[in-house]
Amino acid sequence: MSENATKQATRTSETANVLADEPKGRTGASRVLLGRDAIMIYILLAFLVYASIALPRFASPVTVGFLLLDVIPVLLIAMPMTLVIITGEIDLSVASIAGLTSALMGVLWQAGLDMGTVLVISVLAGVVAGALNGFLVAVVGLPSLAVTIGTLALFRGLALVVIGDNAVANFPPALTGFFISKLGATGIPTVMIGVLVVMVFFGVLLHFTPFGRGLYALGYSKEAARFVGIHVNRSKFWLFVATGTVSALAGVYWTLRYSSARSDNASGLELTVIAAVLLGGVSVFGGKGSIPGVIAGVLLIGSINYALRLSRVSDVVLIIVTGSLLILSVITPSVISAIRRWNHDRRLRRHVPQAPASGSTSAVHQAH
Amino acid sequence: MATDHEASARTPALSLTGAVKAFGPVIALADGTIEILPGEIHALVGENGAGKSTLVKILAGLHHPDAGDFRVDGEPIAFRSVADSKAAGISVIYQEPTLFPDLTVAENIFIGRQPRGRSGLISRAEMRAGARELFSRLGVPIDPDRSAEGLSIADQQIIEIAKAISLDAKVLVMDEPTAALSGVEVDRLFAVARSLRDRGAGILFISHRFDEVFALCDRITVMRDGRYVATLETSSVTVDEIVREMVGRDIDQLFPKEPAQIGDPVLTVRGLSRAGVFADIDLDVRAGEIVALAGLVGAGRTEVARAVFGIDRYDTGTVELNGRAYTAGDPQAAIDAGVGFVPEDRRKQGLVMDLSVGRNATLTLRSALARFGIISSARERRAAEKWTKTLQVKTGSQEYAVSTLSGGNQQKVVLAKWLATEPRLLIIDEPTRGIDVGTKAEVHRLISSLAARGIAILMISSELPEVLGMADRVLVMHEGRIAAEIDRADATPEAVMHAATASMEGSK
Amino acid sequence: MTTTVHPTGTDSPRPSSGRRSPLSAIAHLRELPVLLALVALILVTWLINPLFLAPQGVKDILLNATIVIILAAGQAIVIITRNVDLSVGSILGLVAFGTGSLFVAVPGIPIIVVILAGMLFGAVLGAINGLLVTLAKVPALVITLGTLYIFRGLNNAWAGGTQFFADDRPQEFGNLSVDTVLGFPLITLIAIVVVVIVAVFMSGTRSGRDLYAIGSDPDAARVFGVPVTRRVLFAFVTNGVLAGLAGVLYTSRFNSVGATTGTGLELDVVAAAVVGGVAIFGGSGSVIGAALGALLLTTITGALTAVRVDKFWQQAIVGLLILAAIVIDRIAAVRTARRLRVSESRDV
Amino acid sequence: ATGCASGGSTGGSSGGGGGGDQTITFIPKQLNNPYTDVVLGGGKDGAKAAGFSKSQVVGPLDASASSQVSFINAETQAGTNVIVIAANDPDAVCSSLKEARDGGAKIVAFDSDTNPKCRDIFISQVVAKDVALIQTKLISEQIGGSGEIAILSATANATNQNEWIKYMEEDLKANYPNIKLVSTVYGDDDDTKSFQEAQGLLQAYPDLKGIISPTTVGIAATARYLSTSEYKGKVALTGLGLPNEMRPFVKDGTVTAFALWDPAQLGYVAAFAGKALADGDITGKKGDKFKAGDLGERTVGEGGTVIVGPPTTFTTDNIDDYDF
Ligand SMILES: Nc1ncnc2c1ncn2[C@@H]1O[C@H](COP(=O)(O)OP(=O)(O)OP(=O)(O)O)[C@@H](O)[C@H]1O
Ligand SMILES: Nc1ncnc2c1ncn2[C@@H]1O[C@H](COP(=O)(O)OP(=O)(O)OP(=O)(O)O)[C@@H](O)[C@H]1O
Ligand SMILES: [Mg+2]
Ligand SMILES: [Mg+2]
Repeated sequence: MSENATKQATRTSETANVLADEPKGRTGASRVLLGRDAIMIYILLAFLVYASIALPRFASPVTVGFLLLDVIPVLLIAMPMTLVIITGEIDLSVASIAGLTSALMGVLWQAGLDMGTVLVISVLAGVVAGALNGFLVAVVGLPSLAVTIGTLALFRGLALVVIGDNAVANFPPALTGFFISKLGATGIPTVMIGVLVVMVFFGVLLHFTPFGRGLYALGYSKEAARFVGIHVNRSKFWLFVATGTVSALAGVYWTLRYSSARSDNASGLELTVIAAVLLGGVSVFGGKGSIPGVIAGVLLIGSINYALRLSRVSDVVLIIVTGSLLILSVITPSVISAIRRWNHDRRLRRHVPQAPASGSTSAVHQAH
Repeated sequence: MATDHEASARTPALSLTGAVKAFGPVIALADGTIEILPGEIHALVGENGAGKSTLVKILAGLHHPDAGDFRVDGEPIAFRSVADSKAAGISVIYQEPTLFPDLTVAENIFIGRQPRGRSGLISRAEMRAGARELFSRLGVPIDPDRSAEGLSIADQQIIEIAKAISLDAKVLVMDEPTAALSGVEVDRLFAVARSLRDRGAGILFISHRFDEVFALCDRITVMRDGRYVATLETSSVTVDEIVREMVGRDIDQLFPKEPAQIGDPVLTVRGLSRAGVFADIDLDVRAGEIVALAGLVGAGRTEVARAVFGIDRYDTGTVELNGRAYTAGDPQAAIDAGVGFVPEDRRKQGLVMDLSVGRNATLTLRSALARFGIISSARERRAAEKWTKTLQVKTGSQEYAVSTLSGGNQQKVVLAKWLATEPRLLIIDEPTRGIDVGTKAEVHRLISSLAARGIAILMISSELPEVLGMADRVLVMHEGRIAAEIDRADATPEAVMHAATASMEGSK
Repeated sequence: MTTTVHPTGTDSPRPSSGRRSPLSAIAHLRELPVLLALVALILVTWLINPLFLAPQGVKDILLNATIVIILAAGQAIVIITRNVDLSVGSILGLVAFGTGSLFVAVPGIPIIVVILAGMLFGAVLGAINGLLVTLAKVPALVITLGTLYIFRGLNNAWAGGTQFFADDRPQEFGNLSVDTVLGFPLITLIAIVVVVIVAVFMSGTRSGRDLYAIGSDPDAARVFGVPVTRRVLFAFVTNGVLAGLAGVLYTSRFNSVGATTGTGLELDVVAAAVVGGVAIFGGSGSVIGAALGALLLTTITGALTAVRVDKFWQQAIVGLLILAAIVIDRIAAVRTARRLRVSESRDV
Repeated sequence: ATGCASGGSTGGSSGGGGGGDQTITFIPKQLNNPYTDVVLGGGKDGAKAAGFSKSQVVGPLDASASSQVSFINAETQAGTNVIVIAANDPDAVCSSLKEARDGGAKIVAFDSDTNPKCRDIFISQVVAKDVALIQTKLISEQIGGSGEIAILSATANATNQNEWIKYMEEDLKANYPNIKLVSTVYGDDDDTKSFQEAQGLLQAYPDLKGIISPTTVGIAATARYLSTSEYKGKVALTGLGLPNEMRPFVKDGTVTAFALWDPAQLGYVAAFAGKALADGDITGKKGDKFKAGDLGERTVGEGGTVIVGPPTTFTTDNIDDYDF
């Protein structure tokens, strides 16, 4: 059924593309410098400059430290989430996985296991959770949105089952101390090294590997991707495992930074992450997006957040700003392309009339 | 016009003159001209890509022509939407069925105008009855209460037909309604069409099958490369005349087939079957040989190709390349074995339309371009340039989205993508579907030069001239089986057509 | 909705994902699993704890479900058109606080006026979503995620620390969620009426069926001449109206309304619809099903408490329930699809 | 390291300045909570009276454990001299409070204590034991000294509630042998959740005679449920509530008596304690004395705790005399 019932669909939508992409796309340098994520980075820089001027204390290593400590969980999860959304899927269960990990750490540590084992088991839990999502989406073929709404409830529920109402706080001070320690005078948290590794890993994976090339292709068109031998389902499965794993790492960070393991840790974080990723220029349609853009998106929300805290503006404003940015970031492109299309049509109308003229040659054919 | 006296006699129910429609770079329709009289069945014929469907979509109010004169009952008219066209009494059967998989068959027929009971609410009973009545007129046993999901393409067509005739419109437009229908179903359809004509409706009938056209239609309008060619009285023309009008050029000079010496078999398929789609397919393609797989739309050719390339699984049979079998159902395995596949739907399967030309051209090389798992953009660019140059793809830059290219150049990018893998076997499904005539010749030249380089080529095509011009051997498929094997020497249009339509005993 | 998950909805092995099974006979049974699950749940709970079905117990079940039922019904309409509205929680919050302020601002204002005002307010908020989605042609997931934040922010800005309490409102308004007719609390009756009306609209009117067509294949709908934009906008507005109503009724039932009222409801509501058999990719499912899904999800929490199941298990069980629902749906779809490929195929 | 350095300089400078340019910031468990608003009202007055140049309130919109941390950080960087905090989680805020102190800020915990090693002083509404005892006493009176009761608390990690609950359990064991505490549930200081928890209790425990809710949100929600259900007047309810919120329920007989201290005084004293710390008059060790405006002199007791005053019991007779 699909093929035929939708041929029409593709045609019409392709028409849209053909027209939208007129006049022809940009090339090399300008493409990079004017690309969606480049713009995101400019906005970030602009904001940082503005904040440093407007807020006396903003430009200082202390800001760097506190700001980064706050955004690290989002930054971490946003990396694999970017890849997932680029393939046209979504994972809403990330925050719950982080919560589950945190809860596990609590009870295991309470039970007297040594920290090494605790960490390993907790992260493994994340891997398994991700694999469950991956299995249901890639193998069983269920819509990821529905699946991860389910596992969002499930994993958070398991967190409650594991640790209940208790909170575990007696983690080794050395360790918790390390998680908020800074790199000398820079004010950059030591853990950023680890975060950086994750960012580079996913950045390279997406932008410089055959796998990454495949992701973009299948994000735009699963069918076309299949026709060049890309293993669509296998790729998706591993991406969900990745989000699970990284969410677990975020959970570990959360637990040790706040030295408090609770079932409700990181709750509601999923929407923050997705908002940041979309703001970073990733298209929910799949296919479009880049790691640098997303990093800029995360940092932008983070800095606005922190700037508002510094100037003691209520979170209310932050919420409204986040929402508006999100909507603007998605409607601006479609508004622009609408204008483009309109212009293109006008140009076309202007230069077609000569076509029928040549059409009159059909008279000749009629002759014989 | 050949039919002026008639035309003046009755005002046409519908007339379109000099309609123009362009999609970005592609001019789909340069001079769309058609005139349908009340109470006539009017055929519209032309090669693939001639612009028939585009013209239909203009009549349907789906496309707005960039220029041209459009009249209904002699009154100038401009449709803003499909609704307008419906209101004007035009009902259309599109070439590709547009059904709602989640709705029941009955509802698909009556959507938007469901019969309402006293309560003012939709009366399912009446709807069911209506559908039943229509199906009995068409003589098909389809359960009106089943959902449209998973209907065979033939049944989808029938429902489209039922939908269209139930409107009993002034003008009924049918774009290749018979493409997927069996003989019996076609006869029923014709009966219905005639009765509608006798009740004064005008009917536009599009088909690639001349026997049907001559059996059913009063007048024939021929189109070529988006232009009106001529309108002729069926009674006063022969198939050959029509074909000449359609093709409008001497076949041999258009397809310069280079001689290539034929080597050992590259692809060997034995007893390949897939329940419900094709059965017992045996075929060989030798190095340097071009084998054409001909047949009507829906004959199962694409499905065979998909199975060989591993897009679909097959139930039984063997597929070997140079005597070695490769994993079924895994395109990557096929590619590694040396198979390339240019699919029939360029926009959906052949290319990732939103990706750049360069990326598309190197998509098959992903791992080949990587060193230690990392792709070097430099090598990627070089590879892209090399192959797009070899095929003379006309594009401003490697960075342009491939969707901005013309159909022909898009097709070249697809070919480039596969040549880059240096395949031993290249399967090409509908190589020139919807490609403007200039580029067509280029593509054909390319294909035969590939063969000359010793690549084995399996070409699926619905265009007879193409098949006859290119192929060393023609395999004709009918209803999922290979109906005939014809050598280049004795491959005539008649021979192929008859085998394809099984209209001659012995062909099956 | 798909659009948010698949580029054009044309690629991918999506045809059967969460789809209604081809035989409409089965389609009619679509709500059956939920219904059975519900009945079983109630029976078992009742056997263990008879109090569960005591008048007060029933009343509590219904009251708990009422708000979510209304929201789920609205959400179903939107999802059926292949969209989604994540901002319902925030809409409910705004309307609830609005209701509270209205009673304080205009003492002695007739309750019906308040209800209508609430629905109107909801309609406006819904229209904002609808317009953004249809005009900018942007996936509803993103838009409504944005408005989820914005509406909540406005709610906080408006309410600040202010909260309105039950006794700021006329007794008889509060009584809507206290007085019962035949054991049914008034607000529940309102909910039932609303659900029935919407259900009839969706199944019995042409524009209702159009919504299914749109969700089933938006492009085909366009080709066929269905007024897609208008219908989708309508779906969002209706959802807004229902969310508004839910907001008013919330105010009637609970003690305080303030800045955070209704936070985090959205996913529960979507979950309820999905459990009720509404395909997340649109085109199939029913309002009744969604309502049953809501009833099931809210009842299960109550039931588990009533039988003293460790309350920590409750959320996990809800999660499993959601997964079960979509898996069952999928299995049915696949089975019929396979059967069809063979039975429908020409004899070759 | 630098974080502390820079913060230190700012903190130092303003600290050196003595009175004049000192700033104080209140970080409640959660904004937009009526009880909190009363407390903060008192705090503002106290801050002015104590002579702070600037006083402000910042805080999360949700009462989750970690949400307070980034506010503390921002205050640290802003060089605030005194941070007054009601901790959502005694440990989650600890590390950031430590940084704040390294930065020169003084930390006053109030309402809900943090881990003692992370703050200079804790202003407690009342002696924890007294709060517990008065509630057990009230419930016992209301249910006639015997039967099943349950507790509906705030968040599971709220330091103050947990401490009271501990004392209540001890007291029940010791002095009310016939009263059985069957369950403790948590409404997370969320109206809806508390409401449904109350409902769950009554369903799960048919013989329940009474409920203690040592949190203003919880008791109000429970009262709302009882007053709208058949249990009205049958199941006793007491705990800690705001007179203004509870008035209707006392009038309609759902609740006969409940207790609370004057929340405003809590904030008021906290502000003065902060001032005394910032000026270096006290260090928060046992025995330190400071003047809390019109509330007179206060003495720091065990574990750096300051007691505000005895709780009041509200009944139909006296409830109208109070407005908070
Ligand atoms: N939506 C579109 N965007 C771009 N080009 C298009 C579009 N639709 C059709 N075309 C082009 O217009 C030309 C005519 O297409 P059309 O479908 O009308 O041919 P046809 O005569 O119907 O062919 P067939 O016999 O195969 O149906 C082809 O080159 C096709 O590629
Ligand atoms: N999308 C589809 N849904 C259902 N049946 C299909 C679909 N596509 C093809 N079929 C069936 O499979 C058989 C083969 O179709 P296919 O398109 O492969 O034929 P074909 O000879 O390749 O036609 P074409 O000329 O379009 O290439 C036909 O009987 C058709 O009914
Ligand atoms: Mg056509
Ligand atoms: Mg084909």
